[in-house]
Amino acid sequence: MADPMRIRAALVGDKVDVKILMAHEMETGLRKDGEGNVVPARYIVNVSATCNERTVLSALWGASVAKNPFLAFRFTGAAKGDKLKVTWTDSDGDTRTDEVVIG
Amino acid sequence: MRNMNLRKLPFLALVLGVLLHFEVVADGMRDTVVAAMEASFEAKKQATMDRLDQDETQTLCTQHAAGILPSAVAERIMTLNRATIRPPPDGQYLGDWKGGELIAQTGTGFQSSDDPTKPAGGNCYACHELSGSEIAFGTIGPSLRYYGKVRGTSPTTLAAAWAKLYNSNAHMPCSNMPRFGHRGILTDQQLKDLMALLFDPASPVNQ
Amino acid sequence: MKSIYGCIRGLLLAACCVTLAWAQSSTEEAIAEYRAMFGDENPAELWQIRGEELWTTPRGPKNVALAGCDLGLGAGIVTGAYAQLPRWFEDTQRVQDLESRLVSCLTDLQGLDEAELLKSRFGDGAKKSDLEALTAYIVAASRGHTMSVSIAHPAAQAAYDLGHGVFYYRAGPHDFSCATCHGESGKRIRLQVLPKLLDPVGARYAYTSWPGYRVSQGELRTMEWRLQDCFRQQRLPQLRYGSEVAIGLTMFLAKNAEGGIMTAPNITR
Amino acid sequence: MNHERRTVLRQLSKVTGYALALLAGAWPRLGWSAEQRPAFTAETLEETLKALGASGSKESSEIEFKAPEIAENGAVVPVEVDSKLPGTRSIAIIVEKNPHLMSADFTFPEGTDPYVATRVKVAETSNLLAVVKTDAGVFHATRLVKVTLGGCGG
Repeated sequence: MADPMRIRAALVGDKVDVKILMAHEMETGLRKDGEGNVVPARYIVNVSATCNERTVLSALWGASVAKNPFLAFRFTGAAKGDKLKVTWTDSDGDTRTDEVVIG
Repeated sequence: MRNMNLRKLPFLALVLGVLLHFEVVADGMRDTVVAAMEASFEAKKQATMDRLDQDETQTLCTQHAAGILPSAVAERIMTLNRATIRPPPDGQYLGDWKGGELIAQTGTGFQSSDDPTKPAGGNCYACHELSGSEIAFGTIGPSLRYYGKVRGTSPTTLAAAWAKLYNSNAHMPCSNMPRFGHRGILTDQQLKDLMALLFDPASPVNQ
Repeated sequence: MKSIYGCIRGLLLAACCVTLAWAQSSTEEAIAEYRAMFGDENPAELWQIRGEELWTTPRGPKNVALAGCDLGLGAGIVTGAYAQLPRWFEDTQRVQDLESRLVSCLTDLQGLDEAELLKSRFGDGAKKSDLEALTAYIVAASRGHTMSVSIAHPAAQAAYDLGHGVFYYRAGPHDFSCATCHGESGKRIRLQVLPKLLDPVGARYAYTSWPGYRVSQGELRTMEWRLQDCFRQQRLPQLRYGSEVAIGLTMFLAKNAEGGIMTAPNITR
Repeated sequence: MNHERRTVLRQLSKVTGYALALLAGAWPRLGWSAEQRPAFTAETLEETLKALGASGSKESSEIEFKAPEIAENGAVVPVEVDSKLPGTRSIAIIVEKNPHLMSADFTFPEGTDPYVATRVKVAETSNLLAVVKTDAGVFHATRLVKVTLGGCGG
């Protein structure tokens, strides 16, 4: 199972500042491991964020997003205490969802 | 006169360095260190345990690393290493600067993680500035920018540069620079290519 | 005639030097800008999160958490512990760094197999290292603490002296020692600044910023990893994890860094 | 620590590793086939822009595109795009010299700022493009990122 994300969501004025770190290898399929074997491609292909049943960001990703990805964005229309939910899906179909309370 | 002063600089710097920061490794320490090194490492691929063994130059340089290098020891090291220098058998000092640039850029070779069937690099850019287009150069060694342009290509100049590449300790005892030829890190042909990188007017070093 | 040429050459040289110096500082500024763009967003936090869970969850054949693990400040105390390591431990009768101490705790308290643990001491992609995660968590709990390592015990003093001696040990096909790169200040390898590890300033700069999230590998690396990788690049054999030399060098560096404020885990190249 | 035993364990783990790798290779891949995301498989800038529907894209100074002039390490290069163009719908990030040029394509619903920060891999010194789709057409900004080498072992 994939490791949890670290999500920060803070209300600054009327905007929610979101900063996410995801635990993912983002393997390009071009890298060799310590034994010299090619590591098969495996990377996040889809990221979405929802707040109060409303999609606030959606993204398609390729293999050239850096390992252990970082993502920051801003949205309006949420209050302190609301929950922000972030989901990623990778090219093997593995998926992970984490939730954070907006502070 | 100017050259002589320059040559003395490292020694002056050394003396100054020692005055500012005086350290001596105790005599009895050597055996302790060697024993601990033997116990703390294990062979990995091409990096075998015999790499911990020191030749006389390495032993002397380790012994005096924290203090002043006594002139008799310096003489001994230079004599030992001068004797190893072999000029290119065909008398040709200059190869292909393009090959040299690649060798200068390549940092791999002789590490446990390296493919031992591939030629080693010289990793010159790790310590020296060479061509103007490479911004990621180190400063452990002096800048070699315009090396040939400044010095010309007289036979003595070429021979001196070859000697420096072949065995840095011949004229600069305990230099930080590897003894590329003497220790078999680079082949004669690779050294010639590096010579061309330094001296060829068309080389990016002289542009 | 000659002097005019000399003059022109001098002027050209001077212009050249100014251009070079400018190019150099702009390169360094650009690198600083690159580093600044990471801000506080360090993937090392992902290791810290995992490490905290490993520390608090009962695990191993004995199914216990690490509350009984004494990192030097008492059983289970994590805060500030790293800033006082390595140190002499009575129970193991050894000087230990954090990583070797963790190995003791994981094997003695939790009953985990040492060989198995060491097999995954350095994570590689999907193959994760529990030791790296635990180290990240524990080190982060010393952020803001002042380095203060004791060499009062004779064994701790001996470890320091050994580290000092090893620092100058020149060997291998390339004649490298630690001092080759870290014996002088103000030097760079490629664009990376090389701290002089003999001086408080350089030692503090280096020691307090490790472990780090290593950008080139996308992994969190600890001091044990840092040292064995230095020796790999020195073209020497493999440094053993938790060995006398590893702990001696760590003691030497940690003591030289006395008074420095811990900032790790950082982002490193 | 028994040295021989460790070697045996290492060998064993290698064999298991190979077996797992073989299994993984034979396993049917879930999810994303290339056809669904043509912009991510295009191999030239022109093809990528075409697949994105951004062929006629115009340079715009209304896109604040922050990328470091020099990347100390190409494995992780921070980028930040802030579009001042009205009606911004999406921002795509392209690394021209990468084996796969297309890094990411972000879509901004109503209520989300046309702003994103992330980190991408840059294989070698390359132009990076931020392609912004708006109600009034497609625009882009370009930044050159120099990737440097480092370390003592190459």
